[in-house]
Amino acid sequence: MSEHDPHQHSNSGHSDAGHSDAGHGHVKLEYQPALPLSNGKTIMWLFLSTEIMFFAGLIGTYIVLRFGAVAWPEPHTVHLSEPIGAFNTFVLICSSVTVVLALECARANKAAAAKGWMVLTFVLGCVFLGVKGYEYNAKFSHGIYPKLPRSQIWEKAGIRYVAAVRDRLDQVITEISTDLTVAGGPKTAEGRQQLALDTQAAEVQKKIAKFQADLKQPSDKTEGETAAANALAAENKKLDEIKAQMPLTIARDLKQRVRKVELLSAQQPALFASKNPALPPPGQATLDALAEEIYPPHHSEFTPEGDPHAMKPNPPEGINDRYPWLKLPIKISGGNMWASTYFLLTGFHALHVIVGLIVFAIMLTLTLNASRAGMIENIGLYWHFVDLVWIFLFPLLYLF
Amino acid sequence: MRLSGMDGKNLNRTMTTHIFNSRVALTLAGLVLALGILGCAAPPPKFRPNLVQAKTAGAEKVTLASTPEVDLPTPDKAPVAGGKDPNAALEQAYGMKLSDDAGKAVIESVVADKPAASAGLMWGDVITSINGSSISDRPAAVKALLEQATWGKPMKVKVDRQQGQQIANLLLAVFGTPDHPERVSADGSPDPTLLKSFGFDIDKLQVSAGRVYSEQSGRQHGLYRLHCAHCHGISGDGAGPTAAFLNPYPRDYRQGKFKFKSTLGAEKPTHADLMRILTDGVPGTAMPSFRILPENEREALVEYVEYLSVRGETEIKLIDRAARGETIPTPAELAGGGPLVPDAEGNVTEPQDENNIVAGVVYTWRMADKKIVAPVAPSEEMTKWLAGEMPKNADGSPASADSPAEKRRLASLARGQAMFYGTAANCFSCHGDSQLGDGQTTDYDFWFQWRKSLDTKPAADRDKVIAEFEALGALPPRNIKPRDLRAGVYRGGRRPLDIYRRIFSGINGTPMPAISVLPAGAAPDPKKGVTTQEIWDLVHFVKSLPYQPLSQPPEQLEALREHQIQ
Amino acid sequence: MSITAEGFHAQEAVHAHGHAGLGKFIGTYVFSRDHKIIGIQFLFSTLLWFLIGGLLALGVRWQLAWPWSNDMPLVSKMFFAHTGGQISPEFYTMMFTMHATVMIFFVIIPILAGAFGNYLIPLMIGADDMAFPTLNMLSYWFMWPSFLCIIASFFVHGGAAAAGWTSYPTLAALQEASPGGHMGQTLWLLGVTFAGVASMLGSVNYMTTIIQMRAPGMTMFRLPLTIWAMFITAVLQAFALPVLTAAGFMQLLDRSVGTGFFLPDGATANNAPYATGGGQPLLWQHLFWFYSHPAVYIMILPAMGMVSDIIACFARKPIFGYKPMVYSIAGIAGLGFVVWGHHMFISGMNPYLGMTFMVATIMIALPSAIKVFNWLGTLWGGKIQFTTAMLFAVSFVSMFIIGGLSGIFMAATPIDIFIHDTYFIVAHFHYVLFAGTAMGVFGSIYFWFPKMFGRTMNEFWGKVHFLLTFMFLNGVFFPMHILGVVGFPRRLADPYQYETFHHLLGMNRFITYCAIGMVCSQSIFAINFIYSIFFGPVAGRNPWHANSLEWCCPSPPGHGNFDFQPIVYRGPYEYGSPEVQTDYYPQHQPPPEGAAPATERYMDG
Amino acid sequence: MGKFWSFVFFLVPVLGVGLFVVAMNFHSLPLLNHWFPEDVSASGHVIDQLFMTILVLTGVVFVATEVCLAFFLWRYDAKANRDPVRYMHGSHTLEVVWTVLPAATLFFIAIYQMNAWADAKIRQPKDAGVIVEVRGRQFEWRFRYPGPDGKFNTPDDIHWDTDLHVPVDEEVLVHLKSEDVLHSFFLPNMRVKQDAVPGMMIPVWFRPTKIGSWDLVCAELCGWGHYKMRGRITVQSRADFDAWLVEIANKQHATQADATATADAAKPAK
Repeated sequence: MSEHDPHQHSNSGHSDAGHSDAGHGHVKLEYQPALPLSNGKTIMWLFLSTEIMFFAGLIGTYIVLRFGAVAWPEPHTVHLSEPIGAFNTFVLICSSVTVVLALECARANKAAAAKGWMVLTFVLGCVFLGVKGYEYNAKFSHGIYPKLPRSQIWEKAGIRYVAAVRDRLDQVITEISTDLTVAGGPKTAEGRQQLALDTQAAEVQKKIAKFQADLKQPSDKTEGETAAANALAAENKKLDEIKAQMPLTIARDLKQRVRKVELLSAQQPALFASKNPALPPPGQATLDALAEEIYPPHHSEFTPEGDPHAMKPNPPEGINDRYPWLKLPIKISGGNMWASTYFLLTGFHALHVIVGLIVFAIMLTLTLNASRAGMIENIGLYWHFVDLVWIFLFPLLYLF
Repeated sequence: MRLSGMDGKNLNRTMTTHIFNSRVALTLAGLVLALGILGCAAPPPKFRPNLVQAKTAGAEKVTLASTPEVDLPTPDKAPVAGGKDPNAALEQAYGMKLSDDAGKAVIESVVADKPAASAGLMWGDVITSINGSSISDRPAAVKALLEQATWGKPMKVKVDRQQGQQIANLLLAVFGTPDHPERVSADGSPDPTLLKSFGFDIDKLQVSAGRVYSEQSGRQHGLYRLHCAHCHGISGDGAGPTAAFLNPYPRDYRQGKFKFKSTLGAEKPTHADLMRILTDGVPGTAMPSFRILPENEREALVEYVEYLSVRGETEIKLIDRAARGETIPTPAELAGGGPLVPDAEGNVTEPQDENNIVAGVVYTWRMADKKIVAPVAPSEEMTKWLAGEMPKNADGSPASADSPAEKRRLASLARGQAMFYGTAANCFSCHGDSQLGDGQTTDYDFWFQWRKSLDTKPAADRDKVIAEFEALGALPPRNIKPRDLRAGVYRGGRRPLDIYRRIFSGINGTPMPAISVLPAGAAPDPKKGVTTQEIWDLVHFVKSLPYQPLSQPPEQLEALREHQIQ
Repeated sequence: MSITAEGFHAQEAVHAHGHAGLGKFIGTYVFSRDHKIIGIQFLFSTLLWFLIGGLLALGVRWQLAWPWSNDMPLVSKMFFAHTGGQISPEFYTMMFTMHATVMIFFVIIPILAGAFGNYLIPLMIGADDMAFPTLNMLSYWFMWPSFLCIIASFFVHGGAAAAGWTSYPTLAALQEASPGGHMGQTLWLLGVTFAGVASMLGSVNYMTTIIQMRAPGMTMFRLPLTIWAMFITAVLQAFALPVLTAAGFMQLLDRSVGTGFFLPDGATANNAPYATGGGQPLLWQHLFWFYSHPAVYIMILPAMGMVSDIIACFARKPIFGYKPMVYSIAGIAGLGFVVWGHHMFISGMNPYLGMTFMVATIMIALPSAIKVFNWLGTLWGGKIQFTTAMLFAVSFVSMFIIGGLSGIFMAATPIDIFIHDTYFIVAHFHYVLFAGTAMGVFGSIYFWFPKMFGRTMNEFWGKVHFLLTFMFLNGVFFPMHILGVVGFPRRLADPYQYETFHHLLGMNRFITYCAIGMVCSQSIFAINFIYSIFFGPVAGRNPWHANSLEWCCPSPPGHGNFDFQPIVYRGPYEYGSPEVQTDYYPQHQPPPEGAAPATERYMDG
Repeated sequence: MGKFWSFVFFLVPVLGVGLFVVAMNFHSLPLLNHWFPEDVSASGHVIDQLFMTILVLTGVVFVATEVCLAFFLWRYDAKANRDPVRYMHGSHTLEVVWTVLPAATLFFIAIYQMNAWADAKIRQPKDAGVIVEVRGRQFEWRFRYPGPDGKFNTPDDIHWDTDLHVPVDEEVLVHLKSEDVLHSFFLPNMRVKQDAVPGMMIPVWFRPTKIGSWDLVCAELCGWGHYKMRGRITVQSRADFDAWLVEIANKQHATQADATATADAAKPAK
């Protein structure tokens, strides 16, 4: 028996993929495969089936948590945009098509065309990730992300929520005032902005003082007087604009308002009158109403009596939209669980996309002729799987 | 066996293969073992240093002397006293006596205001050199002090003063060890009489102390190790192996400061107070209720905790003295001042000598029963409100807000609230104007006062000092958080009486102060203080907070969940 | 088919590598891609962890026999000098947590699938290696980060994981809730995840190999039951494990990022409110048991397969009902996916679900029963040789009967109300996992040792080892049933403080004495094992006169396994066949000239 | 040696059954009280009887299979057995028999227990004599009775811990909750066990039938102090229970110091 001759026992092409490291000169064995597939493709299918179970676990978690939740936010409450999601779906489907075209070209031994399609697939994958990144950024900038030790997202406007808002405001004020007093100028962007605004305001105020002084002095020309008055008005307007940009002032205002709410929340008219005689009596004002005034809710509250799932959307506007840098706690019913599951599902999907892109990048360094068709087919299978997962995720996360 | 014919030929090669196989495997095995051994050889978890070495859990860190050198003044002329025992001459010349302890020249006693004392020599010092020549035993010291002295000129005396060891020996001489809570006599036999004379029940101490085992009869021994030592530590230093993971940290008995008690201000808790803590636990902490232990076991544990506390406080006082350079008492002085067993009326005599530290500490414990805060009786209506009874109409329905009874109740709440925000009580500055305990969050418990003083220092210095303290066995410092009054969890107990006492006398060792109470008969002045009757309004207000609708959101969520489960 | 001795070049190649410098050495033996070396690497690693897991168990037993004593060997002086030698309760919690973790994730699963799966699959199906040798190597080396995580966890702040091997939230998901819940728990999760990746890599590789790389003539129904069991195990791992991995990631995120999958609203940890959640603690249990119940079968099926081979070999008789055996393995695996809820009868899950799970669970006893009856059928009418391997295999059957029957109690929901989380369940799963799987593994080591190392282990000391282990294991685990009937709960550092359990101290001491005896008697095995590697009597290719393909290779086989092309003519259990003179009839041996063509013999049953 | 090994395996059923028989006879030494703890509930006997039923069924199978095993080892020892090997691959009939028979038995067992399960966990009693909220926390049991108004979460709730008091011969309905981690409410003598899950309220019910005091065990790992989480259940007559409730309510609402207090606190603390 001449086991030196590897050609005598032809390897029937079924175990080549895994045996590139063969060559120790032992007997080339013959096998009886059960499936008409290469080993590489077999293991890819098996691997994908384990991946299916992985995502089944994740999606199952989402379904269980979502339908077990007391409340769940509407998509636009959490700044989810269906068109963007749909666009991303389209991008990913297109990339699945291009990878198939790359495979076809490679099979036909058209290496250049195959590479072209492969590049397109790679670019589409990157576009998908880019859009995903844009969407993530939108969430982060609105304070929607999981956070230790305590979430930024509050389920309900209650006294604890208001306390958290106030804590955050105190924190901001401390940060900024420390920052402003530090020798060598402010360290943070907010501090610098504040300082710049202060300087501008001071200059404008100087001008105003000058104009006012001008106006008070006797003048020969009525035109000059009018011009001075006009200039004063213009400067006053400028000052107003600058003041409108002053975040610190706003933060202080907010804090005072929150403190008022705190006192009201004590629900004691007697105390209210004793401590704040200048304020009108609280009447029917409740904490929630005042909290909403400070911070318009992103949607209506659920009530114990009502159906927890029935929610009327409100326009998503509030202080965090106008002044995102304040990073105030936000209030979204079911928002914690929504954020947890959203980042879990899309994050693991994005990880899979990144792995796919890495493999594509490696493939791009190779000549994609017919001998690489098997490889392209395997990575294509994987890419279709990634695509398929997104096809499930898109409606689950964006549409329902 | 047709197949095995070839094996002999290939054997050498196959053996090489598998020996290498196994060598590889053995290498791996070795690696794992090495890691394992490394793990075993790694230094054991930090020993908590003996309190004698450093006092860390208190407010400061102290260093004890080890080998000081002093200038001992000599009298102008040689002493006249003579005889066989040179101590008479020594006493006359220097005001000290030497004993011959294991061949060493040990100072047996010093007389106040005499040269030895004014030079700073102390009882227990071992003289190691005089004027540069080393001293090995008592005769050598006597010779140097009496025969070679140049009268009128001071001499350099170097002593070995292991104060840490001295204090440990002192404690041993009075308290034994926490494992064997009885003094060991000179001949090595246990001598319980001293602790008995201070009023301790030796029997109870013995079942609490030492290792865990049961007698044949079922009597459990080692109660303290069984139930307490994991958190409170073997010596009651509040730093058992589990302590670092608890919030709040377990109590350090050595400080003699207890939070939840019936007595005034800084007084010691009564025996009944400790029993209550043990029986009910401390809600909102890791201290569970030990209600189901038999009463005799709980009694024994409380007695033992008192013992550990007295022992620890004595130790701290001794260290304080040593650190301040004062004389450490002799064992006889330390153990003096007794007996302190209460007489028929419960009175004990206060020890006069300040060297009788143990008696002084025990005295504060024995007097605790005389310092209990007994509140004035609230009105009958107030009692009902405090018990949760709402004003009702004749038919049993809740009274409306404009009925006189309900109006009175609301007025009481309003008074309470006004006090909460008022200057006399000033509750809101810590507990927050929303009563969530967030008014201040930067203060510290008394045993972390050392940490508070670091607040103003640069971060690097701060970290260095903290690391030093931790190396000495202190737990990582934590802020003390005022109680969230809306949570309905009261560490000191939920009885109106408990809350009254917390308000009236504050919480010992914490930033919570006693309320300022107007003297009896003084004119009402909300800025200066409150009357004792008004404290009940405040109690009423505090007790009503958890039931306000504002405090309820979590409950509402819970209700929804319950709805779902059904 | 001729068999030639000369020209078995694999040997030379390997031999040459051994002298070609350190790089080659590492390439050949440390980062080897040869399935046999990987198998042996797994074997040695797992045996070491077996020792560590056993010592941890002794620590647990010591505390239960002498609660809070001052003199636990080694531990007291080394770690607890400052408490007078008394261990802390959290240390006890860590000990049983890590005992279970080590035994399950680092001993049983890798020794079955990693060591024996790797070693036996290519040999038994007639392949020269796994389909993907590099992947195979990675599956071993992915165990190392896992090992390191677990070792490291003992030395981090707060110590090792202390939330039980089930790692139930919210205890495990909250840093504040337990001392080991700081870094230790995170390392635990990482370790389990790495072990999961290793298993997943292994399992898809095994499946591909078994599907695609069988020798000519090796039809699926000519596979030895070992291979069937390994195949189904691989299927279970591939489909159940990803769910645990997903859940593990979620718990990791809960701990480190601030998500709240398993954290409900409005609860507290260590007297402080924790991050708001909205999650469900029970969800973890569902996901965990969705893997970990099939994992129970991952931990026993390969042993069943190997035991079947050993029993058939030493009864010198075909296995009784080959196909029913295969179907019952598949049945166990299939049902195994729908019974996870029986771990959760009293967890607060909807009680109606409990009823469904009860029926499914009770029915899973059926395929197990079929297997036992078939083993008995195999013994019946054979010529039984009492080798050490056979004794271990028979004890597997005997002990599995106990473990299987006690499972019925747990499956019955009303009874489970009482015995859930008591020592009854501890007895049950130790009967399955130790008295079952571990005994099967010992048998397999004695059986395949000649193939692995070219030498046989000492039979006399093997039998002494068996007898002692068998006695002591029953002494340890059988009385636990009785403890369970009294209601004695698991995982309590000091159960005797309860009046109800106070009187059980004596029985626990007895168990601890037996446990010490059991661990000590393993030293006989260790010495025998190491001695035999170097000095045991040289074994031929087929010392046991067995049929399956691995026995036609040299012992140990060289790289590439076969020095000729094996062709399979019949199933693996043709012992005592009238067709040949010998009482065995190897799979690759061509039928004698003029014999009737081979017929499929396993259609009945 | 074949005989010796068969004997070893024969010892398994002998000693196994022996241990259970000795333990079951719980009045006898040496295994005094090594069996079910005393049953003091109205429905506990159902679980005990089910256990015994299954014990007998499995015991028969256990003895039969183990004895078969030992017998085969003894009978077919290669050294002693002169008969030729039975060269056979199985028996269709036998396979069917030993599939169908156990299947039927097992299915019967499953159906047989449904009712007991439903009584224990599904059919919540309507006529509860007392409702009590039980909360597990690290590491103790806390209880809350609704107080005179019959409603939870009002100022007159009665709080208690560790020692659960209930009246005898009345359905006790427990609202089981957890404050932090999983706990398990286990009353060995009532045959009641239920995990307490944070974020959930799980109803548990039982009817004690005997006055006395028994253990309340935490049966789910809840952290380092799991073993510390001990409780008791005290069953009292209705009158005693009511009196006890009033007594602890009074204690909880106390505004006056105990009789031992003597100092006059009305004077300022100076």
